[in-house]
Formats: sequence, C-alpha cells, structure tokens
Amino acid sequence: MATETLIWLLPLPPILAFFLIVLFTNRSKWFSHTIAVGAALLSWLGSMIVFIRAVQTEHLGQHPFESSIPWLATGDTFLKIGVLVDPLAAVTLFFVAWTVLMIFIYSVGYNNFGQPKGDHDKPGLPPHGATATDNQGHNHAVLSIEPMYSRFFAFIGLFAFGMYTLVVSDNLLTLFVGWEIMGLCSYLLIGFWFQKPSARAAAIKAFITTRVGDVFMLLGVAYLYSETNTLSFREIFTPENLIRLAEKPSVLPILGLSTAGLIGVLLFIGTIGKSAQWPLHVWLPDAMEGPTPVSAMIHAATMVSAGVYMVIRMFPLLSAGMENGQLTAAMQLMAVIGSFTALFAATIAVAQNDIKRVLAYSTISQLGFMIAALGIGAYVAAAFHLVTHAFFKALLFLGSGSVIHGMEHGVLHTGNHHVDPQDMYNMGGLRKKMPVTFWTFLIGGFALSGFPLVTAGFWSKDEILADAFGHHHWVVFGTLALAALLTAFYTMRQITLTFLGEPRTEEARHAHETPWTMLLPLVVLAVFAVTFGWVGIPEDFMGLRLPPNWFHEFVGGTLLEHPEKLTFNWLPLLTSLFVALGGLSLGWVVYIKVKAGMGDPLAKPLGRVYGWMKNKWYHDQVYDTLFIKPAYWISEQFTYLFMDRKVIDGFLHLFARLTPWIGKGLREKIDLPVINGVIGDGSARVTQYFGRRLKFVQTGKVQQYMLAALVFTFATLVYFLFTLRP
Amino acid sequence: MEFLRDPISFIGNWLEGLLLGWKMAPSAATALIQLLGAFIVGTFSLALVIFTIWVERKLYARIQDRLGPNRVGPWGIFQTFPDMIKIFTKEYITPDGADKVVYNLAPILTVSAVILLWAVIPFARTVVGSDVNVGVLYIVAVGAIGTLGIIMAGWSSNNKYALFGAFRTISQMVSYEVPMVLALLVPVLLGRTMGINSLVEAQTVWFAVLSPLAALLFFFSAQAEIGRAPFDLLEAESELVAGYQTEYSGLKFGMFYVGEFLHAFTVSALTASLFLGGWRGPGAEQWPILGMAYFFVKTFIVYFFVIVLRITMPRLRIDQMLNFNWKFLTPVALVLLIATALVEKGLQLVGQDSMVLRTVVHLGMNLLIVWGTVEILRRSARKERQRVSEPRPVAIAPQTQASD
Amino acid sequence: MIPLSWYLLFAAALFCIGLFGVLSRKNAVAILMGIELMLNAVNVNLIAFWRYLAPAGIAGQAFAIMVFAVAAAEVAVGLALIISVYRRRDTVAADEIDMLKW
Amino acid sequence: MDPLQIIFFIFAVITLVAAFLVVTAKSLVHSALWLILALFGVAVLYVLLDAGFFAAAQVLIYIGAIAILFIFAVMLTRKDLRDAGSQQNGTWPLAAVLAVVLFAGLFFILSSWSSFGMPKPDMPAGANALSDLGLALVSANAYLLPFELASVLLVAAMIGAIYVSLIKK
Repeated sequence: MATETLIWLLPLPPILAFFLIVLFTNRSKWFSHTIAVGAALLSWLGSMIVFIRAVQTEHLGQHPFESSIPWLATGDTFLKIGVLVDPLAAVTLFFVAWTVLMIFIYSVGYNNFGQPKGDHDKPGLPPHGATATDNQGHNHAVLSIEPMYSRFFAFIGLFAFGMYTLVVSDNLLTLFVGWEIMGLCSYLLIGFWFQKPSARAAAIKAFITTRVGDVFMLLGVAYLYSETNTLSFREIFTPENLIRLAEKPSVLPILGLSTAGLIGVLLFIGTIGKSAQWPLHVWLPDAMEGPTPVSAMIHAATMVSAGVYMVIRMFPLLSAGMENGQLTAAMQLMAVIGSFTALFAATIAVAQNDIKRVLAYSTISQLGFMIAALGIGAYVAAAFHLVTHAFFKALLFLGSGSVIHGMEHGVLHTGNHHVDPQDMYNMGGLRKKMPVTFWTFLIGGFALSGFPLVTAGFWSKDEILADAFGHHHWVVFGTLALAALLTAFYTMRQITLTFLGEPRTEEARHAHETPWTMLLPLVVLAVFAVTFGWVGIPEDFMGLRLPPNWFHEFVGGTLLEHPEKLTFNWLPLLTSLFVALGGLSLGWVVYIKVKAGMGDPLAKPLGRVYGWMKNKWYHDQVYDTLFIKPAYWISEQFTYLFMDRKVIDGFLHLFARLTPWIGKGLREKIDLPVINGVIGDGSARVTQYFGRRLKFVQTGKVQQYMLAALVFTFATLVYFLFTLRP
Repeated sequence: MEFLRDPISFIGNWLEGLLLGWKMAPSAATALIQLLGAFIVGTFSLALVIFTIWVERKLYARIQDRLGPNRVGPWGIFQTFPDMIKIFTKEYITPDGADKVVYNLAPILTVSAVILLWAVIPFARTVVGSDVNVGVLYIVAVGAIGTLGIIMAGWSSNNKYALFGAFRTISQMVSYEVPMVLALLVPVLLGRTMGINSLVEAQTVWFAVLSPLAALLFFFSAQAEIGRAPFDLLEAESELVAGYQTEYSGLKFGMFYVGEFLHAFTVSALTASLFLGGWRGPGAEQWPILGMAYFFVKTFIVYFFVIVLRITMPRLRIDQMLNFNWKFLTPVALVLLIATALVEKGLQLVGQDSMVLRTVVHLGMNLLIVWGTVEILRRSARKERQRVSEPRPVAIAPQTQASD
Repeated sequence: MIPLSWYLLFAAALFCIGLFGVLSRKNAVAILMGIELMLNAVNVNLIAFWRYLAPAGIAGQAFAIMVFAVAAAEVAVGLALIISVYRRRDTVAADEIDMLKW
Repeated sequence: MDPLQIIFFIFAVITLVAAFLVVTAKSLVHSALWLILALFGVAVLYVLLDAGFFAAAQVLIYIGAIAILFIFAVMLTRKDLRDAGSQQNGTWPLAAVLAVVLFAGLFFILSSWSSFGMPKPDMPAGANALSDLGLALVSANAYLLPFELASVLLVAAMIGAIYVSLIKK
C-alpha cells in the first residue's frame, strides 16, 4: 500500500472500534475489548510501517509523505485537509502507537476482565469487589469487573482516534479537530465514574480549564488563516510567509508584538491549557479521579503531549524573526512559563501523598522542561524529551495503577474500605509482593530522575540542560537544574515510600501482583524507557567519538534550517549527574525509615513552606476567590437577580398585564362584530347556500369525476391549440 | 454426399431453387418453405407422441411388473393406433351451460402452446425452426399460453371440479415458473446469449457440468410445469375426478392427452439443448445429421428419467407442492443465480477466461451450494424430528388425572 | 412498407377504446383492463417512435420497459385493492363504491 | 400492398376489435380473454417493429401474468360465475362521445405533423438493439437508476398487494 494511503487509514481503526462498540457490541465485554485492542493493534501496525518507511527515506524533512484533498469550500478556495508525516510526526507516531497499544492492553487487566460482577457495583462508580465461592465453599472477596467495561473501551478508542488524527494531520484545522475530540474524551473519561461527586467536579474543571486555552488557540488559528489564507503547515512555513508574518506588526499593539509573535502567543496559550502549564495547570492533578489507564492516556501518550507537539510543530512560526540567538517574544514567554512551571510543579510534587498526584505534578514539571527547552530554541531536545517522557511517564502511571490494583487486593482481603489504596503512606515494602511492578517502576522512576547513562530520561534532560547552558540562558539553566534535583528527590521518595522498607499497613502486607495483561505493557514500556535514550546520544559525549546522533539528524531535518549541534561541555553533564544522583540518594536517605503512623519527615524542617507545597501553593483557593466566587457572585447578583428576575421577568409581567387588556379590547371591538358576525357567520351562510345548490355534482362516482376532468382538459387543450397556434 | 451430410438443409435449398425456378417471388418462396417446415415439425412432433406413449406405457408396465401392451405389432408397438381410432370415433360431449367457444378453443391452445416450443429447438447446427435471439424468453412466454389453455378449459366447462383443477393448475404453474425462469437464467449467464442455438454452441462444456444445480432445478420445476406425477394434483383422480379435463371427451380429451405427453418430451428436449449440449458431439459441426442423432439420444435419455420420475414418485399434497417450490426451489435458485452472476463477473474482472477454470470454479460453487442446502435441510429435519417425536397429548382424559 | 402514421393511428384508437372502457365500465376489474389497453397504446407509440425516429437510441425501449414494470405493479396492487374492497363491501361495481361523497 | 402491410392490417384490426370487445363484452371472463387476444395482437405489432424482445416480454408479462391475474380477480370477486345485466354505467354515451372526440382530435393533430407518414428507416448498421438495451439498463450513466427503481417498485407492489389482500386476524 502506498504510504500516503496508509497514513490516511491510521486513525480509522480506533474510530471504527468506537462506533462498533457503541452501536453493536456494548453488551459483550469480550467483543468490546477485542475490537478495541484489535483496532489499536491495526493502527500500531500501520504506524510502525509508516515509521520504518519514514526512517528509510532520505531527506524526509524536505520531502515528507503528504497528501491532501479539498474539503470545505470557503468562497473561491477550498480548505484542504490532508496528512503529513515528516520526521517529527514519525517519531511522535512511534511513541503514540506504542503507548496507546500498551494502554489498551493494560486496560483489559486494569478493568478486571474475567472477574465476576460486583455485588453492589453500579455504573458510574468504581468496582467494589465481589464475593466468590471456591471449591471448598469458602467465600473470598475478589476484585470485580468494571460495570461500564465496554463504554471504557469505546471512549479510549475515540481518544486514540483523536490523537492519531492530530499527529498525522498536515494542517492546523484537523489538528484542532483531533485536539477537541481529545478534550471531549478527557472530559468523558475523567468523569467516567460519574456517580462520584469529585469525579464530576474534576471532569468539569478539566473541560473548562482547557477550554480557556482552546479559545485563545482558536483565535490564533483564525488570525493565522486570515493572514496567510492557509492552515497547512507546509504552506505556512515557507520562508516568504514567515518573514512577512515576522515583520508585519500585529493588530493588537501590545508589547510591539509582530503578527507571528501574536499568533505564537495565542497558540501557546492553547498549549498552556492542554499541557497544563502554569497558570492553567490546575485541572491535571484533579484529572487523577479517572481510572488509571486514563491518567496514563492523558498524561503521557495523548493530550498533554498534544499540547507540546503542537508548539513543536509551530516552532518555525514561533521562532520567526529570531536573529543571532535573540529570542522572540513568544519564545521568551515560553521559556519563562516553562521553567517556572517545571520548578513550581516539582515543589508541589515533593509534598503529595497520593501516588498518582505525585506523578501528575511530575508530568506538569516535565512538560515545563519541554516548553522551556523550546523557549530557548532547543527544538530537538524538546522533541526528544517529549518522546522519552511519554514512554517513562506512561510506564510510571501504569506502574502506579498496578500498585493501586495490588493494594485493592489487600483492601478486599482485610475488608477495611477506609484505607485509601492510593496513599503512599499506606504502602511500603511492596517490592516483595509485586516484583515485576517494582522493577519496572524503578526503571521508570530512574528514567524520570535522569539516572546517568542508562536511562532515556538522562539523555533527553541532559540535552535540554546542555542547550540552556550552551546558549547562555543562565536563569533557565539554573531553574531547570533545581527542578531536576527536586524531580530526583520526589521520585526516590515515591519509590522508597511505596516499595522499600517494611509494609506500613495490613493491606500492603496482602497486596498481590497483577495479571499479565497489566505486566506485559509495563515490561515493554520499561524496555523503551531505557533504550530509547540511546538513539539521541551526542556523538562527542565526554570527548568520545561515538556514532552520529541519530535523533538529532532525523528530527532536526524537519526544520528548513538544520539546527546546529552543540559542542560537548562538562559543566552541564556534571550538573545533571549531580542533581540526579544527589536527588535520588537524598530521597532514599530521608524516606527509608518512615514507619507506620509517622508524618512526612520534611514537614518539621520546612515548616510553613511544607504546608504551602502540600496545598499546591493555594492555587485552587486563589482561583476560587479570584474567578469562581466572582463568577458565582455575578451569576447570582447580576444574571439571576437583576437580569432574570428584574429585567426579563419584568418584561414578562408587563406583557402578561398588557395582553388581557388588548385581548379584551380586540374581542369586543373586532372579534365579535366583525370576525364572527361578518366573516364567520356570513361566509358560513354563503358556503351553505352554494353547498346546497352544488351538492348534486358530488356523486361519489369515480368515473364521472374523471369524465368531467377529461372534458375540461380537452376543452382547455382545444382552446390553447386554436388560440396559440401561429 | 451432401445429402447425407445435411439432408434437411439440402432438401430446403433444393426446394427453394425449384420454387425460384418457377418464377415465384423470393419472399413468397421463403414464406412457403417456412410454412412447410412448420407443418413438418408439427406433424413430426405429434407423430412422435405415438411412439412415446408406447414407450411410456411399456416402461410403466415393466416397473409395475406387468407386460404392458403386447398384442398389436411386435412388442405391442402399434397399440397406440387402435387407441387413436377409438378416441377419434368417440362422441363429443359439450356440457350444458358451457361456454362453447372457449370450451372448444382450450384444447387447441394447450396443444399449440407445446408445439410452438418446437419452433426454437435446434435439432442440429443447421436445422433450427427459428433462431430468435430471445429464445429463452420465448420459451417462458409460450409456456404461459399453455396455462391459459388450462384455465380456459377449467372455466368454460361449467363444472366445479374442472374449475378447482384449473385453479390448482394456475397456482402450481405460476409458482413453478419462478424457479424455472431463475434456473433458465443461469445458462443465459453462462452462455451470454438468449438464443437457444447460440446457447448450444456455447456449450463447449455442458452447462450440466458447469452448473448441475441449475440443470436439476430446471428439470424439477419443468416437471411441475408439465403437471405430471408427482406434480399431477391438477388432475388428481381421487380428489378432482380429472381436474380441468373432466368434461372433455373424444378427440378434445385426446388433445389434452397428447399435449401432456408432448410437453414432457419437449421439456426433455429443452433440458438436453440447454444443459446437455443439444446437438453437440464429435463431428456434429461437419455432419449435422450426426448432431440430430446426438440430440435425440440425449432427449430420450432425459425423457427416460422423466418417465421414471413419474412412475416411481407418489403424488404430492398441495401444501407440500407449494412448500417445495417457495421454501426450497426458489431460494436455492435465487442463491444459485446470484452466485453464478458473481462468479462470472469475478472471473471476468480477474481476466481468467479459460474454460477449465470456469468449469472448476462454477462446479465448486454449485457443490458448495448443494452442500449448504443439504446442511440446512439436515438441521431443519433434525429439529422437525425432535418436534414430532416429543410426546403430545392426543386427547385430554380427565379420569387419568383423577386417578393420579 | 408500413408508414409511421399507421402505428400512431392504431395506438390512438387503442388508447381511445381503453379510455372508453375506463369511463364506461361498471366493474372495477374491467376498468383496470381498460387501463391496460391504454398502457399498451402508449407502449406501441414508444416502440414505434423508437423504431422510426431514433433507431440508434434506446430511450424509447427503456421507457417501454418502465411501462411494463409499472403496468405489472399497477395490476398487482389494483387487483389486491379490488379484492380487499370486495371483501368489505361485497361488490366491485365502481358506481356502488361511492362513499367518497361523504 | 406488400405482405407486411397485410399482416399489419390484419392484426391491427383483430387487436382493435378485440379491444372493443374487451370494453363492451357482457361476460367479464370473455372480456379478459379478449384482452389477451388484444395484447397478443400488440405483441405481433412489436415483431413488425423489429422489437422481438418486446414481443416476447409482452406475451410473457401480459398474457402470462397480468391476464391470468385478471381472470383470477374476475373469478374471485363474484358470487355467481355468470354476469347478468348491463356492464356499462349510466354515463357510457358521454364516455363514448369523449373517446371519439379524443380520437378525432388526435387524428387532427397528428395528421398535421410533418413526419406523420414517414417510412420506416433501416436499422443502423452494427446496432444490436437487444444488447444495447440490456447494457443501457445496467449502465450507471444511462438507465441503471430507473431500472433499479422499477425493481424496487415491483417489490413494493408485491408486498403491498400481499398486505392489502391479507385477511387480518
């Protein structure tokens, strides 16, 4: 099959699976997951073929796989939609395909396929476990299957469709379509257990928060279209277009932004919403209310990556007008927001106890790394970190899901449902109970921390730091280094609290390893979390002469100007070695001795700062005071009390009083004498008169009617024949 | 020599030359020769019945362990002639209140509908009455006239048994026309023509080999069209006296009788032409006389089966007859037609036109359908047996309940 | 050689006879027969025009085929209706089926 | 007169007479039988028009199916097999006048048409009317859609007829 055709077909299997499941197979759990996983497998297969062909193609950056068709007529021209696979899309496709497939497989196990139906399970609530009777007649509490199993697979199918569409699209419009489909799916999936009030709130929060970003992004897209008359990437990124956009001042005279700058900033605000950057990051930790594969989907493979992917994609526009390393306004904004977010989220992650929340903040922090990297122009480094992060963060999320799952076993065993299976202080010592989960989680954690030389995270993070250092962005370098230190620290804190030491609760003592459907994805992703870093090793690393940096060569080819390579420098390397190892050992030292019932050892030394960190620097409270309360107040005071009650109701009441008065007048002056008397009774009388005289014509005999009709037809015909004939 | 190779064309040509020599207008000469040909074919086919009646009676007798006709001529071969004389000399009875014109027209129409079929049957490559290009359509159309004759007979006799017989005939013939037409379309698809002679020419491989199912479907539904056992409930003696022909006597009855026998033979001829390669055979292209021999041999073989079927099968009930058609023959014929069309189109699209491949694919497809049909039948039969074997109360016996 | 006019006049006559039947017969079945005659007249015209005016085209024949199909459908439904009416009203005389006037 | 003209003349007269008897015969079964004869005459005219396919189709569809349906319907919708009394309704003279006037009008209009008496042209060389027609009926840029619609119509008519005449329990 032609590669272009194949690319067109890539997003189709998941959406087909969605419709099949929704319309036909939603009664059968086995069919549903088979269809969904099969679809993911098909897309994965197609993606791999495309990826391999892409890798084998020379100069893919100049001549990518592309094809487009006219779609929507806008006046004289057509909006075109199409597909494009250039090196950036190819590597994105690679990690998306892998993570999506793994998450689909994982979901089968996570949703307890093969377990009995729960005793009290209801749709819209997490499964609570079932009672099973074994051969000897003993009752056991076992995990129960998710009540809305099929629905889950339908949703993640739609989600995968959105992501594939976004990755292969060659224009901002279809990218935006995929983007919004994912927004919808994230809403549906975060609120998957919709009977939980917290899940509902989180779903709404995620939806509205990202919508704020999307509105700005749509503005940016519209502005871009009105300026260039196209939304196709390849057409926007022609040098003439870019120069024109960079030189033309924008419509809004803010800060002297150029058109390119304003568009860039608007699009970047979209990314802030989607990729959960400060100040729109608040939705992401709350999104942990969804099932764990959902968290992994949203945090690793799809939505948040999509935000970063979009700005990487738009990098030529963002950097338009950059000369001699002088950053553009949009890039400066990105550097500031990115590095701030990286540090700020890392501090919050240090003080969280929920195993998934730690990872959520860590994700925000890592996305900040990428944004910051892009802000300082480190295009390849940002893409590289995007890929490696996707692998190890998916691994960590799935690992945490596995841990929670194991803990739920323990909870079911003891029957104490007040124990939170997600709280790390309830765990400890799980490495013996769940060895596979432990080792894979360890690999993922080390990758996240940037454990030197072996893990993928090290190479990508190191490249960002090296870029910041090499281009003399000291503030960014310093901030990111500190963030990296915190990253290693909280990662080790998490590993230590969860897996090392002794079990702190009865539940942790009875935790259980999860089924193979969940472990297989962990192992596969762990392999990538280690090996994928090796494709991006700088060739002059530590002064050695290594093979050329494949990733840099390949992805760098996407840009028109190939980004120059940095020469090796020891200082950033040492920095990253120091922060990684230092953070890890610090985390181990502090947390290895935590016993049951103890608080966080950091709480005392840090004092009030710890409280701030634990409460996420009071963002939710601030937003509550600044936006939500005023919004409620305005709704109440203005919209409800004033507009609705006074103005609109007032009008209604006025009309209500006026109408009977007018009606009475009309009735007495017009209706009774004129309408009833003259028109009504009069016409009735006339009709009756004629009816009496004409009723003999209506015989009810069909043939007589037809005869009459024909006679008149012929008469008319004859008349016209004789009068109209020349 | 030329005469031996193709005697009929030879005589035709000679006659035409003779007539033209007599200064006759060419169109008139052609018309005269065609008229003569029609006369000969008609007479020949009617005369043939004399022979087939004897064949059938003899076979009938042998299967029933009797001797059959054995008095007149060697092996009783001339038995039909005394019977003919008897029937000629019988009185014509026209029932009271009968519609005379229609009553007398009906047997003529019935016989002529059958003889009309002989106009398009190719006896040999050169010996065809009229090689119309819509021959298959013609066969079906002319079949309808036969139905008409029967309904006229039934209605005009002013006899309720006759009318019942006619109604049964119509429901049977109209029903069985459906699978018959569908089965006839299969050779049309395979031969890509509707002319009978061109269909025969197209059978480098017999269509009975290409599509045995179509041949069987046609054969069975044609039996019903003839209205002979096991489909003879239009004249079921035990129920309807003699059906639509109850009131007929003498030669008029004889015409129905002859019509039926001739129809059976004609259907055999059609089966032979459409499915068994007609006059095709070694040397038939050069020696049309050989083709004629092949044609008659094949026809008689088919005719033999028609007779055996008639003799050995009991009569169907009317619901069985209709069920057999609508629930078995028609669905199978529909499936077969669609499958054949798909296979033909598929082979065409693939560009494979070799006869061997076509044969193998079509034959395989046919066998597949047969297998599927048998499988479905077996399942439904199993269910039916189960349903039947379940004990059911024959009558309610209150005292047994009380004693329990 | 038969001129076109013969066919046209023949068809016109057949049509008028059919029309007469439709308008004058009491029995609903007979009315349908009249309609059949009219349809046949139309078909003769269609085929004649095809043969005389556009022998290379197929439009006339195609229309005739449609007329065949419509005629068959019309007879099937019409007769079913008549039989249904007969069951309810015990008559098929068109001038007795005059409930339409109320 | 050449033979074809004679044949045309004979069959045209037979057809018209039969048609006339269709609309005037006292017995409805006779009417139906006359209808068959009239339809058969039309089929012969099709042959004269070089449309053998239509002749065969006419015999098959009209005589084989429609006429028999008519006979059936006639027999099903009566208590007595014989028809008694006039079969014409009260307005038949008016109908007759109308029919005659219509024929006169048609004759008048037709006779003033320039190609009224045109002779029969030869069939164009190489044209195969039957297979051309068949291909046109299944060709997407000719009559495929009407043809399919006709088949849908027939199915609908079949279902409708069965439904209408079903004895509801």
